[in-house]
Amino acid sequence: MSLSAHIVIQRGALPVDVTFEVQPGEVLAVLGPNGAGKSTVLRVLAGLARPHFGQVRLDGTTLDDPAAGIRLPPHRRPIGMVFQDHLLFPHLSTVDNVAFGLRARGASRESARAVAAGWVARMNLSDHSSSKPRSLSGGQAQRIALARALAGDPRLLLLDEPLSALDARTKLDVRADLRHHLADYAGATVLVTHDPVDAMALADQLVVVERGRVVQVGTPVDVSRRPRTDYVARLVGLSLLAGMAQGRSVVLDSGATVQVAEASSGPVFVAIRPAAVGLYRSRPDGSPRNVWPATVAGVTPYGETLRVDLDGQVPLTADVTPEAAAELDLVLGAGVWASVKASEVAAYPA
Amino acid sequence: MSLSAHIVIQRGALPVDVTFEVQPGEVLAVLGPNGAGKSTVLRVLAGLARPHFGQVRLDGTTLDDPAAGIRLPPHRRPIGMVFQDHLLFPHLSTVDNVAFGLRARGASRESARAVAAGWVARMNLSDHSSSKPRSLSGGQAQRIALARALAGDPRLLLLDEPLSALDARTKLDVRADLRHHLADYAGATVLVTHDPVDAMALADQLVVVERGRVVQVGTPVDVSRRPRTDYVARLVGLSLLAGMAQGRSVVLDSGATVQVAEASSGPVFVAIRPAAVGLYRSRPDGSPRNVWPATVAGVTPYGETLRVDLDGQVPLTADVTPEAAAELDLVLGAGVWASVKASEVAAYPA
Amino acid sequence: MARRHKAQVDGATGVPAALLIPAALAVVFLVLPLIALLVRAPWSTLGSLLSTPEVRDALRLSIVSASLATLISLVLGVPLAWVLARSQIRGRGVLRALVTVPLVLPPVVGGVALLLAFGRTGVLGAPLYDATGVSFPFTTTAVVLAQTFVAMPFLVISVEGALRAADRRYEDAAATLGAGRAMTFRRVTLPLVAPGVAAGAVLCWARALGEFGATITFAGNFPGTTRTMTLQVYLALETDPDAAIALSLVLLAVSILTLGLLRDRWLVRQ
Amino acid sequence: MARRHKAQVDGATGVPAALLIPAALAVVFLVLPLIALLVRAPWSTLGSLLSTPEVRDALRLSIVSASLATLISLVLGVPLAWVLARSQIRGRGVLRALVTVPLVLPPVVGGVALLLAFGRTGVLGAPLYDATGVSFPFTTTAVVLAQTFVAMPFLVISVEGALRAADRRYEDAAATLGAGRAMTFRRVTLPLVAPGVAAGAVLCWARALGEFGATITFAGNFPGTTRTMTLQVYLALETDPDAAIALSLVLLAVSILTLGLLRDRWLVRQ
Amino acid sequence: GASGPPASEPPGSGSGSASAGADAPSGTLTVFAAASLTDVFTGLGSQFEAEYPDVTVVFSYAASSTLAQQITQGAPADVFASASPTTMQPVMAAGLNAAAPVVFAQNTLQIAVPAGNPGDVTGLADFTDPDLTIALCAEQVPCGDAAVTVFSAAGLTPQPDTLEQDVRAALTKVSLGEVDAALVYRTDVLGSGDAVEGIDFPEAGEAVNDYPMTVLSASPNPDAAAAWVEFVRSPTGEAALADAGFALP
Ligand SMILES: Nc1ncnc2c1ncn2[C@@H]1O[C@H](COP(=O)(O)OP(=O)(O)OP(=O)(O)O)[C@@H](O)[C@H]1O
Ligand SMILES: Nc1ncnc2c1ncn2[C@@H]1O[C@H](COP(=O)(O)OP(=O)(O)OP(=O)(O)O)[C@@H](O)[C@H]1O
Ligand SMILES: [Mg+2]
Ligand SMILES: [Mg+2]
Repeated sequence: MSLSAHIVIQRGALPVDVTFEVQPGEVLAVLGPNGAGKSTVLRVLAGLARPHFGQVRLDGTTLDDPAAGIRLPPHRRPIGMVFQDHLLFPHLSTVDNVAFGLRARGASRESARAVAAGWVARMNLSDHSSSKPRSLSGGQAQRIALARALAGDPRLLLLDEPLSALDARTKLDVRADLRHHLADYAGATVLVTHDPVDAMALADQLVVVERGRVVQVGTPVDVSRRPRTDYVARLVGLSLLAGMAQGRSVVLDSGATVQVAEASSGPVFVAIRPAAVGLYRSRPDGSPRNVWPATVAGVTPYGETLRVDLDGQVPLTADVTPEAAAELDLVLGAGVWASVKASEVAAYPA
Repeated sequence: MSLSAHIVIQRGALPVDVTFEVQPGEVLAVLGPNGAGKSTVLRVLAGLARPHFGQVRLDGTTLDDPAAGIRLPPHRRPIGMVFQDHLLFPHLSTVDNVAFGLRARGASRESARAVAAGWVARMNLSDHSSSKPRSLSGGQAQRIALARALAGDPRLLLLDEPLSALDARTKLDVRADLRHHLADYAGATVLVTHDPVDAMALADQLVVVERGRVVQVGTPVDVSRRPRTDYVARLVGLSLLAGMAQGRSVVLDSGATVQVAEASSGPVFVAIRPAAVGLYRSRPDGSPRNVWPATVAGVTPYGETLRVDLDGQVPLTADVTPEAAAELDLVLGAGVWASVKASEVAAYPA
Repeated sequence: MARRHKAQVDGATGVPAALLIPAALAVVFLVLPLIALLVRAPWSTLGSLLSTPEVRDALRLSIVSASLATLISLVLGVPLAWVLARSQIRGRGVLRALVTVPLVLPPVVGGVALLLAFGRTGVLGAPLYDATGVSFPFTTTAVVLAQTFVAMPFLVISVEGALRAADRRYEDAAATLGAGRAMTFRRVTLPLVAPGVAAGAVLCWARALGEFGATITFAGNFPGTTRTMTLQVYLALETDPDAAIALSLVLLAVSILTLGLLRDRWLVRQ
Repeated sequence: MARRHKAQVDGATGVPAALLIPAALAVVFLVLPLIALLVRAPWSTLGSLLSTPEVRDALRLSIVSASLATLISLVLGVPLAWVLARSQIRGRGVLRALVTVPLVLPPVVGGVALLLAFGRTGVLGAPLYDATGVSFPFTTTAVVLAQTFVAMPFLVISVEGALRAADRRYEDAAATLGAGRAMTFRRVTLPLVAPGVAAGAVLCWARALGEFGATITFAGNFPGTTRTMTLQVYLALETDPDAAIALSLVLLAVSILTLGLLRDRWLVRQ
Repeated sequence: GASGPPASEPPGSGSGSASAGADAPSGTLTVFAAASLTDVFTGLGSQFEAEYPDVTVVFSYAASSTLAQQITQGAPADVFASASPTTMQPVMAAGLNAAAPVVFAQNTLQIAVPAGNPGDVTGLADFTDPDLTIALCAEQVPCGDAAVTVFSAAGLTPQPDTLEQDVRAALTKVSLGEVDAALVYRTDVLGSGDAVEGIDFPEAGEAVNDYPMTVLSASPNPDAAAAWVEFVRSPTGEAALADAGFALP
């Protein structure tokens, strides 16, 4: 039940060209900024958009191969899909929405209903099983959309931000449930998400797509530890710098030098955790080997700490406590000194 | 420009009855689980749903007062609203969508277009300004919806999860931009969100709604430090326990006793951070004064740690490193000992 | 203050003048002639008119044939509307234009065309007659055919409009759930455009009920088998215009009753 | 393998048989009579027929009056459809039933009703005539009125259907942006239901173009002022049936051309 | 008539040339005429205009019943020429006729069969053959009324398959071969060309249909109206009517 896809398609002004593989039972998360082409990729996998070039194979069966004139229509694909805007059928009740796929695949009305009712119960919406989608809240609708896609026991599951409208509590439950289901699930899953936590929790493999191209592939831990683009770095909460390593120092494009923990050479990326960055009003004298001047470009509360964006030769993000921020007088444009211990700085080949 | 609202309305089987005030320039965040009635409250404020009872006043003007037969129609209300599913007009281009409100409020075609183009640029979507909404990605659509609501310079801004479809990077930018705009903004804002980070970043005041009722009100810091319901506790990542305080110990309803840092008496809530909970295979002998047996009810990756749900007389959540988890063999149903230092346990009156 | 708001409220829950005035004009224009008819109608003779078996037969025939014509139009016309709105078939433009033909053809000429096609000596009718001895003209079947020919385009065009206005993404969703085009059509598309289909069916039924020229030309005019209520009205016009008005009012009353009942049922779902 | 898929692909991009077969039947049924007419038509005389000023006048009158009737129907009928679909006005059910009246009324009776209402001795016509000396019947205005009376309901019913099927939440969104009902109607609702309005306008225009009974009764049959192409066909039927067929085909050709051009323009937006 | 060019010179008739008078008619003359008179009257109209150059004749052709409706609703017509006394009745009942209607033409029935007479119809008796497809006019219209009269005179009970609302509908079916025979007016058979053959039968004389014409009391142009009635009854008019197959009273 492995999926291999090479998809080339033009969407408006955006050329999309991505390649990936998903092994049986594996979950692939597709991350990327808005408009990167994530939903487009899912639509191609579902058969709803025609690729211009490439090949999609599931389980040895070719789903798409424009060059050979092959295209399996959507309803013949053994898939389940959750759409970004749910698209629950407005004229069917909740339980009939869930039963739809079962009926379409040949189940009798009674058995489809029974299975669907089970799914609705699993989503904690039995009270709403005979309501129309119009009277569901946003999150309720998304849970039903998820149930509808899962109920058909698909071999390829396509999820377009399945958890984004869920409240924090339900999200935990549905995420755990989804994880549970995905663990038992023999098929391949492609999950589009914005939430790195979702990706970490659910995915075995990550593909980062930007402007229609794959910019990074790897396990969630790999990607989160060693981001290769600014977008990914922000996503996982790191500052990313690019430079040339010479032993244990890295010269950035801006000319500044960063001392790192381990020696290497050639082009590298340097990743720094915001919590590891210390801020001072005057140049500190101490053990940290990396000390740079910077100006405050933005301050945003982040949980109980404040996240400070810094401009300068070494653009960084720092996390500070509200008390420290008050003491440092971190207004926009204020000048500060930033310091990071060399042992906190990871460098890896670019 | 203060808003005071008392809203009573029946939605399907859900009776909604909430009261709140928002001062001029203040941002009120409404948090709550799916189906709690959050969107319903916004619809009443917008004049799209009729309350059965209560009163809504903005700036000394009564918007709704069913008892007095008063109801200002939506288009006469000085509001801007972002809908949960955007509702961009499919037949208008991006820039015309944004210009719509300006035109409706009397601006000439040219000036409305010019202002709208500015807003589209601010959302980094100038490339898409003449596309139809159909060809926007989910996140792009949401940004345009936000621009459309803000462009009219409303006195009351109603935001129904305005950031939920944005990617992590854009979210930061839009959130910062929104924060910036809200800071300059003299009117009242009501923001519905699921994301505690959004609430923390943007709101001056929080209202937690569950099953149609207000269950907690306060500043974001207040609410996140002293949650009063399980939902809020989960939202801010705490375990919540209810009991009777006698000096420095609290007797839970289950009979277990929790030692706390400060003495009090009477009914209290006890909040425990997951990171403060230590797990052991056998009963630990040491300084922590709180030690309870528990069984593992669930394990979910959470960032780079694992979040462990525990059942037992004292239901808790613990954060552990993956290494620790492997060592402890934290499979479902495994028995462990949990310990928490009394100094890490906060108790406050229920 | 409260008073000012009160006024605004009323203004808004009502209908804006820009719409109300033309709407009211439309109603007056459509209803005034009816009122004039009602005033003029020979109410006293209505009872005796209705009790003639001839009139009762004609009324029954009208309703049965118009309903059958609507049924056939639904069965054949809704798929045709779908093909026009959704398929990528070449020559859809030509097809759509051809479908509108019976709308424009003077009904009597439409009847002639039907005779030329399905009559005893018609293109299709002649071989049929030679082979089986069956011929359509002068039968109730011919009435239904004539009405279908004239009325089906109304259904097709309005259903096509509804299909085009419908959100096609629901059909995508159905496809990912394993529903083929036919099932998607039946269980998703059709329910979504139900109001449009209902509107089309109403138009179709009403047009069939009022049909005269094609019916008399293709089906003839024989009491009991082909004389519909409209034909009865036209005959009455020759000798007793007041009776004709009375008969028309009967036709009207029946159709308003039928439509009123049906439409309420259909529209409640919405 | 590839072959099997190829076949499936074709099956899916095409039209499912369950829809294709009835659609094809519908097309055959609607088109066959037309073909029979075309075969039978006296092609050789077509040129000379078309060159008579009488026929050219009639054609011009038909097109102008049907277009005016459609315009009036749009201006008055779309607001009426909105009131029927959206407003909370009491008695909407009755109103809707009344609107369908001209659909069912035999057209000649419709013409009589128009005479009774707007004729020189009519309910509204008499006072108007007494006051201003203006009377409608037997003028080109009467042609337009008769066609509007008969054709407007088609527009109203299809637009109402489209309005009911449209997503009303866009109207909510417009309201929160400060748009009153009238502006919301003009800038949001109307564009959203444009395909439905287009379909309704097509039906309305076609029905007006083919209108005969009400026109001849209310407007008379005067060359140049009230003799439309359908009336010309009617007269030709009395004297030269072949010429009547030829004239009908001319009418058809013109209408197909017009509709083809217009609809493509309208539908492209969609 | 069939002879001579359309009268540029007035026919020297006994009825006297109205153009001689000082009060020669002028203006517009509106004639409401039964649709079956279309050809004859249109031709006569041009001749009339030639004789009275100041007069413009406008015809409105429709079913006689429709015309009667219009007249009773105040239509501004000068002359009404109807296809039957029945349809003249409502106008007379409303007192809208200026003088007693005059019968200016008559029509008798003829059997119409498709070209080649596939049903081998020879006379009225064939109308009782149930195997033949037969069209008659409905009793409510003049040709149907006349048919009833001839059948009862012949002592026959016809077996019609359809009772047409007007002659035209019956003739269409004959010319397309849908019916084997129909009973229609001889003028209609004459006007139908080669597709229809006419068969005379002896009982036809039993039912003669009169075409009455009258000047209307509300006539805006009574002089011209009177002149028109005269003209139709003049030898020129009678010749044209006879050419079209009408009998003269
Ligand atoms: N039907 C279409 N026609 C033209 N352009 C389109 C169409 N659909 C999408 N696009 C464009 O293609 C690009 C990719 O869109 P897509 O929906 O795949 O993005 P996405 O990665 O899913 O974004 P998001 O996270 O915001 O949902 C966008 O720039 C969008 O504007
Ligand atoms: N039109 C309606 N008719 C009947 N019930 C409705 C209607 N709209 C919403 N409801 C019900 O009212 C409740 C509140 O819905 P609402 O949309 O306000 O929730 P919410 O708090 O916004 O949820 P979410 O976070 O999922 O968007 C839900 O239980 C929902 O099922
Ligand atoms: Mg997307
Ligand atoms: Mg909501």
